[in-house]
Amino acid sequence: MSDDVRVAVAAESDVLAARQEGRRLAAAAGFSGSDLTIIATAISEVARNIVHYATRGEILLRVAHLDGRPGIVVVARDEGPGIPDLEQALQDGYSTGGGLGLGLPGARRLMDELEVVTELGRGTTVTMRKWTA
Amino acid sequence: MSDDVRVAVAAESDVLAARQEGRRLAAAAGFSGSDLTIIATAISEVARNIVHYATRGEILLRVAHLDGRPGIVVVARDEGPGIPDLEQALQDGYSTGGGLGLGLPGARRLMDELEVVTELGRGTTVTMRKWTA
Amino acid sequence: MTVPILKQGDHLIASVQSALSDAELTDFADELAERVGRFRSRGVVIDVSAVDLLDSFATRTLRTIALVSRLRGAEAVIVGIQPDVAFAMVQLGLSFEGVTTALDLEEGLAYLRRPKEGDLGVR
Amino acid sequence: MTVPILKQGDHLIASVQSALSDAELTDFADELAERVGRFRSRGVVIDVSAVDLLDSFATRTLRTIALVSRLRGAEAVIVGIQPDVAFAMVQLGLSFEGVTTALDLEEGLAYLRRPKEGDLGVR
Ligand SMILES: Nc1ncnc2c1ncn2[C@@H]1O[C@H](COP(=O)(O)OP(=O)(O)O)[C@@H](O)[C@H]1O
Ligand SMILES: Nc1ncnc2c1ncn2[C@@H]1O[C@H](COP(=O)(O)OP(=O)(O)O)[C@@H](O)[C@H]1O
Repeated sequence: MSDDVRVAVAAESDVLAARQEGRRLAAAAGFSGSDLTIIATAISEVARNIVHYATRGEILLRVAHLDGRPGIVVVARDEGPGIPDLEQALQDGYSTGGGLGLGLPGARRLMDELEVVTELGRGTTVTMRKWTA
Repeated sequence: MSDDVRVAVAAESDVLAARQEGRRLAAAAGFSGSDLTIIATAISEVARNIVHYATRGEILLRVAHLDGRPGIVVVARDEGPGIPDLEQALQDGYSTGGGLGLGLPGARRLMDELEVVTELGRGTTVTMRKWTA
Repeated sequence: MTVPILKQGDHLIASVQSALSDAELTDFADELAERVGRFRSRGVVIDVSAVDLLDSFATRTLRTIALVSRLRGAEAVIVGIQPDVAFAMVQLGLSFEGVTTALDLEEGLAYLRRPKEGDLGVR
Repeated sequence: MTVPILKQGDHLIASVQSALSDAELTDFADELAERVGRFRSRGVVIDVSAVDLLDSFATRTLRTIALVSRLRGAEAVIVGIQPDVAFAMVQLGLSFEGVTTALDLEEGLAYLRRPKEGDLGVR
């Protein structure tokens, strides 16, 4: 699939790269205006979490379709420590790192779907999707 | 039963249609004033969930009686993905779609009764009832 | 259907019609944010007196619109919530947390025109 | 890249560039606090009109900078939040709680120059 984009994330400059790539691919998928900023913001949150909590990982970006509607799939993957209490981590205001604790629940609000698969000592994969209107 | 009303729900405009039909039928059942708005609001929440989480489904509206008191029965039915954790879904603030997570618990407060039957991969049926005073 | 937005001096008045669709609500959000910039508005009144129902989606969207206006430098007030609508909202568990509400357009404008700290010594 | 900070009379004007890194934001915070002291500034305008995205980290940092300025004796206003950026911030759940926001540089300076209570006896 020519539309697949991978951004290695190990430093903050990679977070900036990931959101730029996300904006570009979202535009290619047919998103416009404030949706581009919304998608880039969600990517920024999960990419920052990789740097902050897992040191390194990657962001995969892909155009996809649901019932013929184009959209974007963002996968943020790392082999970091995993999330001990996922239910709490998905709630507003919960942070183990002194953040605002809005990253995961906020990204869920920005996108149409957000799922987290995590295993202690093994890593975390956040998958987010958003479809054009 | 001449009072049965079915509204196919596949788009947002159908949500508006369902709540209008609900208002109409509730008035026919003898509800008035703020009860009409309360019933239409509960219908709006479950109809929106169909569009948002199951893509398509239907709303069935029916006048019924309990101990001689007339009332309204609302059934929201879809063959969507089902609800993995129903107990959580019925709690305030839980949303997998970036909503406020008040739809199901809120509709339960607005109506006299609310039951959910759901099966993963098979769909969800929400049945709500409210009786005149 | 779109939301009519009127300019009145420093302020904008937006009258939300009943049964606005989600897409229309989102367009309205964009349009209002743009006009606040274009007209350098200091206040926005969002009139929902024609709205016969506010569910959780509509409430969240209107609240977003009000908070966006504030980030753009314009205070926002939501006015005209009908008694039935308010009653159902409260039962459902909804609120416009963090956003000022007022009875009607008149009260909303009066709120925006209230003397503020900066006006103290001047007149 | 650093954040240019201009002195204009009693006030400082800082123009945050797009895609500022976390380290640069932190440097900016230090630099601004230092200059507020050096120039005995009474007000600070933080212009984010060139910023195309404010995530939770950036929002927290800018809010901290504004609150630090105030503790150092200078009022702070954040100006120029673009409509798209404001919309995404609010959807995410972010706000500049407790910090004044204004449309643009001009409005921000007007806000800082408004007559205040302390000026009462002067005119
Ligand atoms: N990739 C990750 N690896 C390990 N833990 C994570 C990861 N992402 C998030 N977390 C955990 O989930 C919590 C909540 O995340 P989030 O909502 O983004 O808030 P914040 O980033 O402000 O802490 C974090 O404080 C952290 O404990
Ligand atoms: N018809 C449905 N099909 C599948 N999942 C549903 C359905 N209705 C509700 N849900 C699930 O239940 C959760 C809670 O629903 P609700 O209380 O209405 O909140 P919200 O709609 O704001 O997410 C939803 O986030 C979703 O995960």
